[in-house]
Amino acid sequence: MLIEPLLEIRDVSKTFPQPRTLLEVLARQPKRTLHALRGVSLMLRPGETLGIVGESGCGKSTLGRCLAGLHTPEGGEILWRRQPLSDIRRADRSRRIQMVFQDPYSSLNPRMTIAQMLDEVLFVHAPSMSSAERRDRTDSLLQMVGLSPGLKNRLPHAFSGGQRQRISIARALALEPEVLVADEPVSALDVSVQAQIINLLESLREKLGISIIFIAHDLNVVRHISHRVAVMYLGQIVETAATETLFGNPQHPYTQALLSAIPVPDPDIRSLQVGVQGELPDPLSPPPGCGFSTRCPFVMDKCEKPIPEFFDSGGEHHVRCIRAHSSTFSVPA
Amino acid sequence: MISPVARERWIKFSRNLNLQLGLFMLGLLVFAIFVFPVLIAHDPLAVDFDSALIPPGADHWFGTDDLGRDVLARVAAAGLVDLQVVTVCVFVPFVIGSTIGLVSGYIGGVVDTLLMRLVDILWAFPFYVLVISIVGALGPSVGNMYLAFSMVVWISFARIVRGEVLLAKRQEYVQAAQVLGFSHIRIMARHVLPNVITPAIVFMMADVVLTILGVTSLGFLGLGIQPPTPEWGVMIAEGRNFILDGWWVSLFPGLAIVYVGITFTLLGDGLDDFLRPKG
Amino acid sequence: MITGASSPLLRVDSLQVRFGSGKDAVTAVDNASFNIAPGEVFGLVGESGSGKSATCRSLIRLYGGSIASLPKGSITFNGRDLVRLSDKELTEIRGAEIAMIFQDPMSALNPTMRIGDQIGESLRRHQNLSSRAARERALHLLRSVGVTAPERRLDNYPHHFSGGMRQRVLIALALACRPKLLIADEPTTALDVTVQQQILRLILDLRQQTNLAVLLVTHDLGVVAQTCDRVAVMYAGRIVETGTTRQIFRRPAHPYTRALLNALPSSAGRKDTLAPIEGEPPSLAAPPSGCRFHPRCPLAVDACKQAEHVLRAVEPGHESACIRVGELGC
Amino acid sequence: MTFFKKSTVLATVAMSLSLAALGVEAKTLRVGVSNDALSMDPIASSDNPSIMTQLLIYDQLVHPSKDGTKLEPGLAESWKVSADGKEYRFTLRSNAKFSNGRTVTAADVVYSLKRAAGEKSQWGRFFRPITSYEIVDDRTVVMKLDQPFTPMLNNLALFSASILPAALMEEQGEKFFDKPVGAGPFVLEQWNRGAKQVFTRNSNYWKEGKPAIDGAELQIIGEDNSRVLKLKAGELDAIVGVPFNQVASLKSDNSLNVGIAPVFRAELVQLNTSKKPFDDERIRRALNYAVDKDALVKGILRGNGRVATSSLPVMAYHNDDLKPYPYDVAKAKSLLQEAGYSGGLKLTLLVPSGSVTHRQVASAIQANLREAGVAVELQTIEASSMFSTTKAGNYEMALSYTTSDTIDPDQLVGFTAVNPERANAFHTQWKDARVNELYELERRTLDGPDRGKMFQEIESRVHDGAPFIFLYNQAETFASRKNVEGFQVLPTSNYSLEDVTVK
Amino acid sequence: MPIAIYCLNRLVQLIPVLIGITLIAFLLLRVMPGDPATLILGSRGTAADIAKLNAQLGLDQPLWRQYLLFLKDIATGSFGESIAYKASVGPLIWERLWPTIWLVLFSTVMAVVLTVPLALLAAVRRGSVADAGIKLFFIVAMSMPSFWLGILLVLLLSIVVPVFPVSGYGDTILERLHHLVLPSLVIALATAALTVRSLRSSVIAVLSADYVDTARSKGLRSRQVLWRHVLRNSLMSTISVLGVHTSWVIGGTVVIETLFGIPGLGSLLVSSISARDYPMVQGLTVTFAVLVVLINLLTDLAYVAVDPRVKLS
Repeated sequence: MLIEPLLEIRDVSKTFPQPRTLLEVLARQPKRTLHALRGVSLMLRPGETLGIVGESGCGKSTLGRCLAGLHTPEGGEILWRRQPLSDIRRADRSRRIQMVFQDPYSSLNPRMTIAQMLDEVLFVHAPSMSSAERRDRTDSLLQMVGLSPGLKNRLPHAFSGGQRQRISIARALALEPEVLVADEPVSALDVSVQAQIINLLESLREKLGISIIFIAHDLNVVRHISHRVAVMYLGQIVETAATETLFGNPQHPYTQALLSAIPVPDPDIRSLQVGVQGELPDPLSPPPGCGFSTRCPFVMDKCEKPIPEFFDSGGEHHVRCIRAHSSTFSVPA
Repeated sequence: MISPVARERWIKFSRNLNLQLGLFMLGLLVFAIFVFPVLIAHDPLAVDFDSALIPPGADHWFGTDDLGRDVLARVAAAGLVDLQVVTVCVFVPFVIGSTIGLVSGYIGGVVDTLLMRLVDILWAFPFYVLVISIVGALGPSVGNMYLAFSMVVWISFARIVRGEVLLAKRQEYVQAAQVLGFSHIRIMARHVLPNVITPAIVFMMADVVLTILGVTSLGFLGLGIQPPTPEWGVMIAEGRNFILDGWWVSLFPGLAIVYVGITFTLLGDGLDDFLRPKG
Repeated sequence: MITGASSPLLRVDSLQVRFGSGKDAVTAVDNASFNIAPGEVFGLVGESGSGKSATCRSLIRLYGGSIASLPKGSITFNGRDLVRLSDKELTEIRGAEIAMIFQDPMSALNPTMRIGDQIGESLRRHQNLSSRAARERALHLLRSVGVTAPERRLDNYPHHFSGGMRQRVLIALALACRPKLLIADEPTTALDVTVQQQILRLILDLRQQTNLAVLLVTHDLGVVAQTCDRVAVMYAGRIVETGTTRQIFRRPAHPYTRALLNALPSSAGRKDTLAPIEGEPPSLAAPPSGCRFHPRCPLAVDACKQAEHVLRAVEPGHESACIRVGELGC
Repeated sequence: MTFFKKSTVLATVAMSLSLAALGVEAKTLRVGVSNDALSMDPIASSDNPSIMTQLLIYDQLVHPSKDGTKLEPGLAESWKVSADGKEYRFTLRSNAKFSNGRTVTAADVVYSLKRAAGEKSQWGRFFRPITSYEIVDDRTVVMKLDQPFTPMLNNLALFSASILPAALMEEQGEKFFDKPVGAGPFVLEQWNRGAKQVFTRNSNYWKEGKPAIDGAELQIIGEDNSRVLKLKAGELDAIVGVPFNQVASLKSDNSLNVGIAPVFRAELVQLNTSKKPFDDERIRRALNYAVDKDALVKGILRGNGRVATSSLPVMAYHNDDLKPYPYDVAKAKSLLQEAGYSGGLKLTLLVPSGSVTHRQVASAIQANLREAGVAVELQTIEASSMFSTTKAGNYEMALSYTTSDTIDPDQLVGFTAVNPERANAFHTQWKDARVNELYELERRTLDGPDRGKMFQEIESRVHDGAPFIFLYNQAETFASRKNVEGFQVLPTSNYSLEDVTVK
Repeated sequence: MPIAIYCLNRLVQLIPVLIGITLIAFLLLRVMPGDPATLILGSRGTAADIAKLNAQLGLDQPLWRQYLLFLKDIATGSFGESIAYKASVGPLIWERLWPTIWLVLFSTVMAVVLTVPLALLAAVRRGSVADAGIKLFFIVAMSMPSFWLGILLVLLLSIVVPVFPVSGYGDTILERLHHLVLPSLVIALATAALTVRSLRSSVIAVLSADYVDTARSKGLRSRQVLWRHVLRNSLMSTISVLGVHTSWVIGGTVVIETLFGIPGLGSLLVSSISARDYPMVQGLTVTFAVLVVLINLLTDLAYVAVDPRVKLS
C-alpha cells in the first residue's frame, strides 16, 4: 500500500546563532551556534498520528515549529504533497497546517473572549461568511471539542487548563486543516484531564480525517496515541518505527534507556535500575559522532566519528546506530 | 443582559480601592479647576498692589500674592494650564513612543537594532539637560516646551513597550496568531498591543508627575511657561522669596502638585491592578 | 520491611491548613491524618490543587511566600507537636531534623551564592562547624550524591549546574545535618525521565544508608509505584485513601484512586480509548458538600452528598473514605 | 576647629555659639553676589561681575567720586586739559605700584590705553579719539586728540581703561589673566569658577592704610533667596541684590544693615516708532499716561526707586524741572481717541525671561493698559536675544532698561536719544533733529554749566517726544551684617571694598 | 570571562554610543534656528564682527566639516573655545565636574542608605501601617518639586535649626560633605521614592522564591534569610532601576546646583544657556551624556558583582 505522503521532511536543519559581543567579532572569534535540528528526515501520511519523543532540548519542538511556519529551516526542505512548503503563502499554509501549543495558560490571548478568538479566525480566513454564520460555526466548533457554547463570552482565565486546551484545539480546527501539530498538548495537564484531551484528539482525527504530529516527552502517552514514533536526541532522529515495533523492539541504546527509565505504575515490577548516566551534552558543541556516544553504555571508538547513517532494520524501522549496521551485534529487546 | 466580561470588570473595579480613590481625586481636581474660577470670581491676572500678600481669609481663601492676585484663582487657573501641558507632553510621547516600541520590537532585526541604538544614545542625555538645551536654544515658550518634552519622553515609552513586546512575542498566543495566518498588522494591533500597553499606561501616570515636576523646574529656572500665565512651578518660584512672610503664596501651588502626585500615583497603581489580565 | 504500625516518626492528625484571610480564605488541606515510620518512604499522591504540597509544606511552615494561618490539628514529630512550636523554635527543627527538597531545582538554589556556602550554611547553623570544617563536610556530601569533581564544584554558582546536578546539590544540602525526615515535594517533576530515574535511585539509596524517612509528594503514579512503601491519595484537600503501595495499586478502595489508575495511558489497552475522569477538579474556595469526589464519581449516590469524611479500614493498614467501599468489590 | 565639626557637635543646641565661631575670621569680608565673572581681561568684558572684580584688582588714572558727581584722582595724582580740549596731560603718583611691587609708569599707561583702543578691544570706540601719546617721563604722559571730545576724561575712569603692567603682559600674553597683576586695592588669590573669588589685600596699594580688611571673598550665589538666607544665617557678611520684596523684612532684622543705592539706571518700555501706531506721538504719550508708575514703584519695587522722567537716569545735569507723566487714564483715553483709536488697540510687549521683577512689571503694565482700552499680549523672550530682536526692528513694545558705565550722561544720550547713532535711539527709531544737533555740540563743549543746559534740553525733548514709556529708576539694594561698616554699592553699580571695615 | 575582558568589552561597545552622543549634541545646536554669532554679540555687533565670529566658531564651514572640527576639539580635550569665558571649554568643564560627581555619589549613597531598611520593613510587614506610611511618605517626596523641597529643608535645617549651610561648596572634603548634605538629601529622597518601591516589590517577589524556602528549610533564622538570601537577590532589579534613574539624577543636578549654588556642571549649563555660550553648552551636553554612560557602566559592573549569573557578554 503506497499512500502518497502528506508531508515530507527532507534533511532539515535549523540553527540558532548565539549573539557574539562586539569584542568577539573584532577578535574574529568563531560564531557559536545552537544546532537545534541536524538533518531531520521524516514523512507523514494522511490520517496518521506521528509521535515525536525525546527529552528536553532534543529539538522536537523546533521541528514542530518549522512545520507550522514559526521557524524557517536553513537546510533541507519540507514538501507538502511534493510542493515545497516555502512556496505556499502564509495564509494558505495556515489552512493546511495548524498547531496546538503546550502551555494552556499562555496560548490564549488573555484579553479576548473565546467567541472573539474563534470569530477572528473565521473573519480573517472566510471573509464571505456573515457574522451570523460565523456565530453558528463558533458554537459548533465549541461543541465539537466538548465545550458549552454558553461559555463563549468569557475570557480565558475563567477556564481550567483542560478547557483551554479544548479551546486551542477548536481554534486550530476552525480552519479545517489537514495536519495538526500538537506540541506537548497534555504535558501541563493532570492525568485525569490529560486522558480527556487525548481521547478528544483521537476522536477528532478519526472524525475529520486529519493527520497529527504529536510531540511529547511522555512515552506512555505517545505510545498510546501514535501510529508511528520518531525518537529524537540532540537535534537528530535516532530511531523511527511503527509504535509497536519501536516499543517492542527498540534498537537504539537511547530508545532503550528512555523506555527503561519510565516508572512503571506497578509496585510489583520495580525496575529502578539506572539505565544511562549523565545528562545531555552542551548542544552548542555536540559530539562529532553519534550524539549519544557520551552517555551510551555500549560506546565504541567508532561511535565518536562520524555521525552514523540510518540503518533500515526492515519494516520501516530505522536506527541511527553503528551497532545496528553490524549484523553480528543485534541488540536484545 | 450584562456580558460576563463587563460584570467581571465591574467586580474588579469595585474591589480596586486605589483606582476608585484616584478617579475620585481626579474628578475633584477637574471639578475644582473648572468650578472654582466661576465660584470665587477673582481674576487670576488682576494686579492690585493695595491687596498684596493678604493671608488666607474669608475673601481670599488662599490669600493673595505680592501683586495682590488671588492665589486660589491662580492655583485653579494654573491647574488648567498644567493639565493641558501634561496632556500634550505625556500623551503625545505615549502614542509616538508606544507605536515605535511596538513596531520595532515586533519587526526586530536591523530596524530594531538601529532604533534601539538611537534610543540608547538619546537615553544617555539626562532628561533635564536635553530639555533645557532644547528650550534654551529655541527660546522659552509653551510650544518649544512641548517639542522638547515630546522629543525626550517618547524614549521611555518606546523602551517599555519594546521590552514588553519582546516578552509577548515569546507568548504562545502570539505564535498561535502567526500560525493562524493573521496579518502582522492584525497581530500587532489585536494580540500584541493590548497585552503590552498596560505598563506604558501605568508609566504614563507616573510620567504625569514627572512632567509636572519637569515643567515646574523649567519654570523655576525661567525656561518654562512664562508669567503672568499662572503655573504652579512659576508660582512656587515666585513665592519662595517671601516664604517666611507669605508662606501661602508658594504653599498652595506646592500642595496642588503633591495632590496631583498622589492622584496619579493612585491611578497608576489602580490601573496596574485593573488592566492586568487575570490568570 | 517497616510498616506504619510500629512507633511512627511523624504522626499527623486532623491537619487543617488555611491560606488567606477573611472572605478569600481557602482551606487547602482538611482533616488530613497519616503517619510515617522511620526509614519509610511515604507517598502523597494527587492531582494539582489536591493539597498535597500544602500538606507537606505545613509540616515545617514554608509556604513559598503565601500567607497561611497556623495549621490546626497536631503534627507529632519525634514526640514534639510541631503545631505548638513558635516560628523561632521551628527553625531548630528545620534542616536539622526535617529537611526538604523542592520541585524546581532550577529555582531552589540561591543564584548569588556559591554551592559550597549554601551547603555549609546549614552545617554552620546547626552544628556550629567552622567554615573549614563545613567545607570539608560539604565536599563529602557532594561526593556522596554523585556530583563529579566536587572540589571544583564547591566554588561554583548554581547556574553552572544542570537541572539534575542541582537536584543532587539540593539533596546534599537537605541531608547535610542528617535529618530524620526528608520532605520531597515533586522532586523529579521538572526533570527528564532518564535524570528522574537517577535522582529517585539516589534518594532510595540514601534512605537505605541512613534509615531516612521520606515523605514523597508526587502526581506521578509510576514514581509512587516504583519508590513508595506506603501511599496516601489526596483529592480536593482531603486524603481519600491510604495503604501500602501494593494495596493501593492492586486493590484500590476509592473510586477516585481507581479512576486515576484507569486514566493512565500505560494501563489502557494499546489502542483503546482512555478512561478519563469526567469534569474538572473542584475549586477549593467552594468545594462540593459531602464526599468531594461525588460530582465526578460514576458510583455516586445521594448519600455521598452528605457523607462525612472519615477514613475507614478496608483491610489491615488500608483505609478508604468512600462510604460505598463495600460495594466496590475489592 | 572647623565650622563643620563645631556645628555638628553643637548643632541643635547652640546656634549662637557656632555663629560666634565665625567671628574668628573677622578680617575677611564675605560678600554674596549673583553671578561669577567671566574674564579678567578689561577689554574683553562687558558683564557686570567681571567689571566689578576688575575694579577691585586694577586701577585707573581717574575714578568717579563715590556720589557719582565728579572725577577724583586715581593713579594720576593730577591732570590738565588744554583750553582747546585737544591735549590731556597726566602726572602719575610716585607711590603707585602694582601688586608685585613694580612702579606704575607712563609706559604702562600708554600700553594699556593703546590696547584698550585696539582691534581686539570691545571698548575701542571709547578710546580711539586719542590719536597720539607722548611719554614725557616715567611719571608724565600726554595724550592728543584731533578734535575736542568731552567725555574723554570720564572714559578714562572706565574699567576698560585699567592700567596693566606692560612688561609682564608682553611676557605672559593671555596667561597673564590667569593670575592677573594690577594696581588696585586687592589681589585675586584664588578663583573657583562658579563658586567664589578669593582676594587678599594688596600691600602695595598706593592709598595709605587701605584696604582696611585683610581680604575678601566673593561667593557666587545665583539664587536671590539663598543669598538672603546665607546672610541671615551668618554665612555671609554682605550681599548685593536683595529682592525688593524682602527689603522690608531684612530692615526689621536687628543684626543687619540694609542699603539702597541710587544707581544710574532707567527702566523703559521701548516703543517702535517706525511702526504704527507708535509713529503717532499722541499714542506714545497716551501710553505714558496710562501706566501707573507710582504703583509700580510702590508695589513692585517696594518704594526702592523713583518714577522716571526720561530715558536718562538721575545723574549729572539731570533736568529737575521735568515732572513724570502722571497716571491719568482719562487723559490717555482722550489722546487715544484723538489719534483715532477710540475703538481700542491690540499690542504686543516683549518681556525678557528670567527677571522676576520684569515679569511682574509686565503683568502690571498689561493690567494698566487694559483699563485704558489697550489690550497687551506679553511675549517672553530669552533675555540675551532681546537686544538683537529689537535691533532688527522686530517688535512693537519691549520692556528693557539702560545703565550707565560712566558718570557722564553722554553715553546714554547717544544710546537712547540720538538717531542715527549706534542704537538709533535704543531701537525706537525716534528721530529729533535738535537732539542730534545738541549731541554733536555737547561732545565738543568743555564740561560746565553750558554743557549741562544742553543735556537738560535733550532730556526734556526726549520726555516730550516719548519714544519710551518711562517707568522708573530702580535702586540697587544691598545688605550687610551689623559688624560690617562702609559696605556700599556705588552709582555705577559696582562696590568698593577698600573702605570696608569688619568688627 | 574575567572582569577585565568584560570591562574592555563594554568599553568597545561604548564607541558607537559615544559617536552618537557627539553627533546629537552637535546637531542639536546646529539645527536650532537663529544665528549664534548675532545672538552672542548683541549690542556690540557689526556685520564684520558677526562674520568674524562665525569664522571663529567655524560656522561658515559645511556641516560635516563643522562636525569633524568638533570631534577634533573633543579629541584635543579643548571642546572648543567658550564664548563667555574666552577660554577652552574642556578645562572649565573639568573644574566644574567634581562637585557634580560628588553630589551624584553622595546622593546615591544616601538614597541607598534610606532605601534598604525602609524597603525591607515595608516588604516584610506589607499591608501594615508602617508599609502604608512609607508609601505615602515617598509619594509625597516624589511629587514635591525638588527646588520646593530644597527651600523647605533649607528653612528647617539652615535657618530654624542651623545645622547645614544654606548653599555653596566648601574647600576641604569635610566642608564639601557638609555643604552637600541638603542638596544630596533632596535628590536622595526623590531617588529613594523610586528605589524603595522597586526594592519593596522585588523583596516581596524574592520572599516567595523557591530558594528562600530552601534557605528557610535549612533552619536559618529570619534575619539571616533576609540579609543573606533575600536582600542580595532583590538588589539586582533595584540596581538596574537605579542605573536607569541615573540619567534623571544627573539631570536633576541642574536644578539642585542652581538652587544650592554648587559650582557644578548643572549650574554651568544654566548660566551658559542664558549666556548663549554654544560651545560650552555643546561640551556640557556631551559631558553629561558621557557621565551617564560611565555611570551606567558602573551600574553594570555592580550588577556583575552582585549577580554571578550575568553572562559576561
